[in-house]
Amino acid sequence: MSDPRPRQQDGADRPASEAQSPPAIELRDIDKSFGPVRANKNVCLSVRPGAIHGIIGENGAGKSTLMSILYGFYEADRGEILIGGKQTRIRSSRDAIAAGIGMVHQHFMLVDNMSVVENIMLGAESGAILTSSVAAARAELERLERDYNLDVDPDALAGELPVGQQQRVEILKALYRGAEILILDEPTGVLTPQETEQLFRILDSLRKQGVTIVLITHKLREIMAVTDDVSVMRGGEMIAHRSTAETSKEELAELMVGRKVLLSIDKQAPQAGATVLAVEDLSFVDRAGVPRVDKVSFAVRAGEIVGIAGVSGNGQSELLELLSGIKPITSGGFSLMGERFSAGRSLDPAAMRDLKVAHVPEDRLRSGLVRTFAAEESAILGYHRDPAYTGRIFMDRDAIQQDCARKMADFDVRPQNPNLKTANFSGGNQQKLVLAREISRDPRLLLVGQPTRGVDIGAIEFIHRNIVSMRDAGSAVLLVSVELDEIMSLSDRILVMFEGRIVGEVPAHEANERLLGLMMANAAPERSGVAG
Amino acid sequence: AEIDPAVVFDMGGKFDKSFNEGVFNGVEKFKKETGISYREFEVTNETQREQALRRMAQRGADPVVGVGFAQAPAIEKVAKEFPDTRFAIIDAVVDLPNVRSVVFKEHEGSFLVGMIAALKSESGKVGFVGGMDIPLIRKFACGYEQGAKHVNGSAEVLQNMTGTTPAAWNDPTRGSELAKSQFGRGVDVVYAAAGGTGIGVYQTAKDSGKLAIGVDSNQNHLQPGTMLTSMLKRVDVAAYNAFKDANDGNWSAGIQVLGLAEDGVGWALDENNKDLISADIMAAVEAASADIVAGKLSVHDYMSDNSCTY
Amino acid sequence: MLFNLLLSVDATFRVATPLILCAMAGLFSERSGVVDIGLEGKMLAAAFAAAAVAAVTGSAWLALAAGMAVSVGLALLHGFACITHRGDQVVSGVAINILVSGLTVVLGIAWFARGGQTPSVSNEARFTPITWPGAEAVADVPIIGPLYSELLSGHNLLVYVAFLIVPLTWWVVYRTRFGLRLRAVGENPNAVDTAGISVSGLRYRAMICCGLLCGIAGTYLSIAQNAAFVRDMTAGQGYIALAAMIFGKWRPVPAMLACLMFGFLDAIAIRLQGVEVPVIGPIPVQLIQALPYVLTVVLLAGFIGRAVAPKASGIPYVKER
Amino acid sequence: MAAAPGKIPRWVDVALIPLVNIALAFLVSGVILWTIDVNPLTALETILFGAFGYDEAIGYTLYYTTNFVFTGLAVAVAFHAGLFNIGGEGQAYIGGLGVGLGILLMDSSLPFLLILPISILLSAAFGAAWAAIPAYLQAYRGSHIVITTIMFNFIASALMVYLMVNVLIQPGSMSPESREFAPQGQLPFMHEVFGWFGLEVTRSPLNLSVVWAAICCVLVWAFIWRTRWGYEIRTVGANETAGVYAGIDPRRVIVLAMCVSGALAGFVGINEVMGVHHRLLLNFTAGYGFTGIAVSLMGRNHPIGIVLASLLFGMLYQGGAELAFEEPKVTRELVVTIQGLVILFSGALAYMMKRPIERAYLRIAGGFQRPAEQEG
Ligand SMILES: Nc1ncnc2c1ncn2[C@@H]1O[C@H](COP(=O)(O)OP(=O)(O)OP(=O)(O)O)[C@@H](O)[C@H]1O
Ligand SMILES: Nc1ncnc2c1ncn2[C@@H]1O[C@H](COP(=O)(O)OP(=O)(O)OP(=O)(O)O)[C@@H](O)[C@H]1O
Ligand SMILES: [Mg+2]
Ligand SMILES: [Mg+2]
Repeated sequence: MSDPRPRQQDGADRPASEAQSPPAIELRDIDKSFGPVRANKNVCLSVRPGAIHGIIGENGAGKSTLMSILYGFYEADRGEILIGGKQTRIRSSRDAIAAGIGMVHQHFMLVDNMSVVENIMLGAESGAILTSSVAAARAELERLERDYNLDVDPDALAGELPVGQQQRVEILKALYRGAEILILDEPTGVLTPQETEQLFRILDSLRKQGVTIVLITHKLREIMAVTDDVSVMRGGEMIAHRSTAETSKEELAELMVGRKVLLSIDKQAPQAGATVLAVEDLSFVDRAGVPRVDKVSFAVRAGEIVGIAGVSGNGQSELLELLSGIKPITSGGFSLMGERFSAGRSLDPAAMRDLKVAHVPEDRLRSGLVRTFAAEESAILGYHRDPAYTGRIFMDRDAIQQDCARKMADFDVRPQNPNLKTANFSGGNQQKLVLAREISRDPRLLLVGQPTRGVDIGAIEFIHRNIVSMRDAGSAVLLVSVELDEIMSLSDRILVMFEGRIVGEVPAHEANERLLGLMMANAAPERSGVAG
Repeated sequence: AEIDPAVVFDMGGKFDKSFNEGVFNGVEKFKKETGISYREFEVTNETQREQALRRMAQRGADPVVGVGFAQAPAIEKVAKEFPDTRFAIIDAVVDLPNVRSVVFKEHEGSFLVGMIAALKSESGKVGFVGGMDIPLIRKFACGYEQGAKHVNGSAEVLQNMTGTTPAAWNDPTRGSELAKSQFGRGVDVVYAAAGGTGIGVYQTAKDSGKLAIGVDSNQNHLQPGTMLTSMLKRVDVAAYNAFKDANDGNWSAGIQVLGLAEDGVGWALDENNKDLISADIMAAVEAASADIVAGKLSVHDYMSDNSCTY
Repeated sequence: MLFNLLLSVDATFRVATPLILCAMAGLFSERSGVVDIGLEGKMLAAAFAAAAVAAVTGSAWLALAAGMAVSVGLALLHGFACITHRGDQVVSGVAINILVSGLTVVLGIAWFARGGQTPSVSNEARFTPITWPGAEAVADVPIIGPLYSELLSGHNLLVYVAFLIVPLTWWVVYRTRFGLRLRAVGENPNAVDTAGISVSGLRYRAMICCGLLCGIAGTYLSIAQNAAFVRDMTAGQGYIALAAMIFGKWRPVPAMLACLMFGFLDAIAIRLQGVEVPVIGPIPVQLIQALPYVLTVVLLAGFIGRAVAPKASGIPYVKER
Repeated sequence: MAAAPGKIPRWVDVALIPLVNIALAFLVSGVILWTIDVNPLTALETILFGAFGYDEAIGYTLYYTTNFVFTGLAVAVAFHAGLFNIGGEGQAYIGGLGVGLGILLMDSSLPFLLILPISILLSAAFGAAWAAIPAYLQAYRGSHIVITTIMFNFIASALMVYLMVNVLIQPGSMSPESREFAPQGQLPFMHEVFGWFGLEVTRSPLNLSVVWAAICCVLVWAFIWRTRWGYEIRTVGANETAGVYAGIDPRRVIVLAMCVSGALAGFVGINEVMGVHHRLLLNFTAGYGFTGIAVSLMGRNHPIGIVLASLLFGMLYQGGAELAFEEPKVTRELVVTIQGLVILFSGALAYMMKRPIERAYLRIAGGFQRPAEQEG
């Protein structure tokens, strides 16, 4: 790879998005099958140069596949790709990079144990020996950071960065290679509102410099906010193109799902009952000696949903892991329906489950499911010792299968096949499977982390409705999410976490995005104080 | 009628540069002399011994020679099944009417080379490298030690064993390291009874300008000038005789104990090492040899009481 | 006593040399995401090829070239099975070990008719110890003398090569473009692929590095440390090297230290044989022979933290599930 | 371009492709044989006939198969927990030691029907104990299981040599072997078992442990896929974090899986010590533990696959020995070479012929259909 050329010079003497200039990207009749699955069916797409083009569609609609084809990660079975009006063969990512395409993948393509600089120069080094490449990369990185306001510590290990920062690294990677077309596949799925806002500012400044952007997202609000055009995919086909200015959220939702979707939930006022969970001065110090959860105190009552807002990495994950018995308590403790847990008393997730604490983990694939298991096996994870499923020695296959089929029917998991491998379900359906497993056991306390990450709007609606009906049935719910929309629409009370501490509490009806955003950055005036 | 002889080699394989190869040389010699070819098999695991012996007998082979003490249980079993087939086992005793057992007095041969080693040594320290710490090898070591002490009461005998897996018989690298460590401690003559491992011992002796003693067959030619001598164990003769006696109608079952007196063991002198063996050494060794044959000098056999006290 | 220690250290260098070369070879392979338990086989094949060529041509350098070529050939075969055809990497390694163990003897018998051994090669066709200038002269100076003349001087070329290979490996892995990509492809091949680099190409190159180094190791065994090929002469050293590489957590210098530690324990064990302990009497030989292995386990359990393998190692790279 | 994804029947995948792979291995072996003037076809016939042609041959083949089933299952169980157990060799060795010690103590006083179950337990216990130490070190101290199991193989052989030479050897014997077990300490041979039912079968080392191996296949299958311990093992093996989330202690699972693995490897001792040699001796494991790695992986870590792979290896061992016996030019090393080629082609290169064969199949199957279409 030659040295990454600053792109502005190209962009500067080129008139931005003229009507007569050829499309930046044109896809014609792209077709792609994975075995029996036809992921893309004769897909056509045309993207104006210098525009932000949104692509939406349900989970599994074929968006990622289409973009991976454009980026040369997969090769299409059929079809043509035109870049800047010129027919281009893209057989590998190398071809795509040469054609000026950069991509930020849905699942980041970073090497966790390498530094940011190393990740950025990978594949675009300036010579066989790294010393000079590192210097060049640093200089260019500084320039990019300045120009686009994208600062990251170049020496940090990629794996140790918060996701928002990781994403910046991905964007920097693309820019470093001189991308004139930037594809972002669900970039906001893991970002906080502030990070999302920042990302959009960056995209905006990129657009001004003449970069063409393709943005895949499930969030219609974002489509409406930043895109110029939008295309809708369903079942592998491209079914509609709209100019963003001439469409609405409702229309897009309907195009996507093929039916009307309720975009907000209406729920009754809470009927809060007895205190189920009382957390007192709970702390957790990690191996490096950093306090991750710092003297946290709060309570959750039966029949209410308490939401915990915060920028990811501020101790929410650890809090959930403490309460579900995965991590050991360092000091302080909590009581659960009168039973007290503290540093001395060793906890384990199995015992917590026996106390009817259910836990929907933040990362379903990392801890909530086993990819290689049949769905029915994943559907009993954590409850596999339950006498309903297992005798003294052998597990009761029929019971497990019937149980899974019932859950799948109740939660509309598709395809409704208990024997299908877990990995072969889409993200949304995997999430429903986890939720079904945890909710269907009538927990007294439900711990939920990021219930709708990467899930399409149809499924979000469904998941939200289920969480609310849990509450209405009298369960205590503790919800952790970085989606402020989600927190605000589901919670009865909202706690904000910052650097391991709870820095404030807001009743749901008083909450708004600005206030929560400020509190999450610990910049809000002390309002209601720490909840006791 | 012509006989249809067979030989079953043991795990070392017929090219192990010592024991099995000795047998191989013996039966090859028989083949060359008589033109009678023989069947052969090299076993690769414990179970194949019995299989191979039985298969030979079934095919009408006669006599069947089994090489090595490990074949004793298998010969015992198969010889009972085929009472009309003649068997010979080398290095072990199987007491059956159709089995000839040939065992050697390795301690006597080792005694002589131990004498030579001690007589030749300037440092008074001689070395021994064994393949694995098993009774047979201890028998070699014990005889060697007695021989060395016989000529030099204050001689020191350093002993090393190569390893504990079958690889120990084929590990020249480790043999070389063992020899180097002994040389480092002042040894200047080393005797190896370790199969293919010996190759490394001899090479190292040569590289370090020291002397080495071979084992089983005459290995003097391997490193002329370095090989002081070889302890001969005439398994080739034993195998040759088994075939020849059967062919000539002189077959006898029972135990044959081959020592110095029977020329079953000895030491090698040829053009490769004649310059290393002085007349004095020669005389001393010949005298001791005659004494042993005459029963005036007795060499303790490790196997007699499982210890090397003499 | 001190002199004895010195000799042990000296032996350590000799014993550790093939282990170090093999451990570095394994490091290249596993860092690229290809598990290689075929180090043993490659080393054995190289040992045979080197000894055969040395015996026939009388040239140590041609022998080295032959050893490396054969070993690279096998490394490419491993790559063909595991990279191109996504075969199981462990099975492929086992297959190569078994194949070589048989084939070297078959060819040896066919070519030299010495039961699978090659003829002994003369010193001219070997890598023999090199005496450094002045080694004799300073030998009697206390401390520095023996250190210089025994430890530093008097090894064969390949020993020095092995110890130079370690910093070289370090430099390649951490300071070059190839090394950067190598580390990346073993952790996350998707990242490499999307960066426009061929995953297979990189892995094949890593296999070639692995083959070259195993080739040197095998050549060392048969015509530097010894003077002939004997069947199965590697005697498990490939596995020990693999263990050392894991012990060193897939990093060059710690892996080298692990090899040295193993060589040292081995050298000590050799010198401990037959030593009598007061009161207890002679220690059984077998206990001493097991000592290096027992101590390795103890050290591993006591001081070395959890070793984390390159994340992608062992998993064939497939884009489309 | 890519044709519409056609249906490839299962038999192509499970039968045709493996057969083609083995055929390729024999083709390459054939070239080698041909260069040393051995007719490859005769050689193939000798191998097949020698492995399956008559009752004694089958006996030997199944005897080897028994060992491979035990060591293959051992590797597989550990593998399901995400552990790579290279220590099958040492565990088998120590398992055999357990059997031998037990029988030497019991055979004068206890009847066979008591000795048998105790021996099985002893082999399992000793094998498990030898695996438990590396497992403990991996689980609680973070030592890498591959290193520790390699080391434990060496330690096992040192221990065995010590015991055989210094403790268990028969006084005055040249050979480091224990005394022969009394009849009630011997597992009946299958030819004896058939004899009880009046069936005349040629003798072979095949003994009742083959039945135990078959039982173990079923037990392992049930254990891994039908019990909650198996469920926990598979969970930890596939995704350790998910295991922790589910309240499974990965450390205990590691120890459990390795103990089961070691116990299975230890059963080699039942076959070899109690079944065949009827005495303790050195090196009865003969590399079966190492071969178990290839067996398990070629059998995709599933008992059915392991049985098939074990049969293949049993065939190679027995048929190969027959080939070496019948053809003076074929040395045992050549047989090893052929084994290596078979593992290479049917194990490592298993997928090489997949694409071409499937394409060929589609072309042939399509060729039958097309004329019909044209007529219609
Ligand atoms: N690597 C793959 N191997 C096999 N099939 C795949 C692969 N990737 C995608 N598919 C198939 O392609 C279809 C489209 O998947 P894709 O990931 O493109 O969906 P998506 O629109 O990106 O969904 P999401 O919104 O969940 O990201 C899926 O239904 C799936 O069957
Ligand atoms: N190997 C496979 N074979 C067939 N279909 C698959 C396979 N893997 C995934 N799918 C299908 O892929 C679709 C989407 O899968 P995918 O892996 O893209 O999840 P996902 O949509 O990316 O999840 P998320 O968007 O939350 O990240 C589903 O419809 C699923 O049935
Ligand atoms: Mg996607
Ligand atoms: Mg997706």
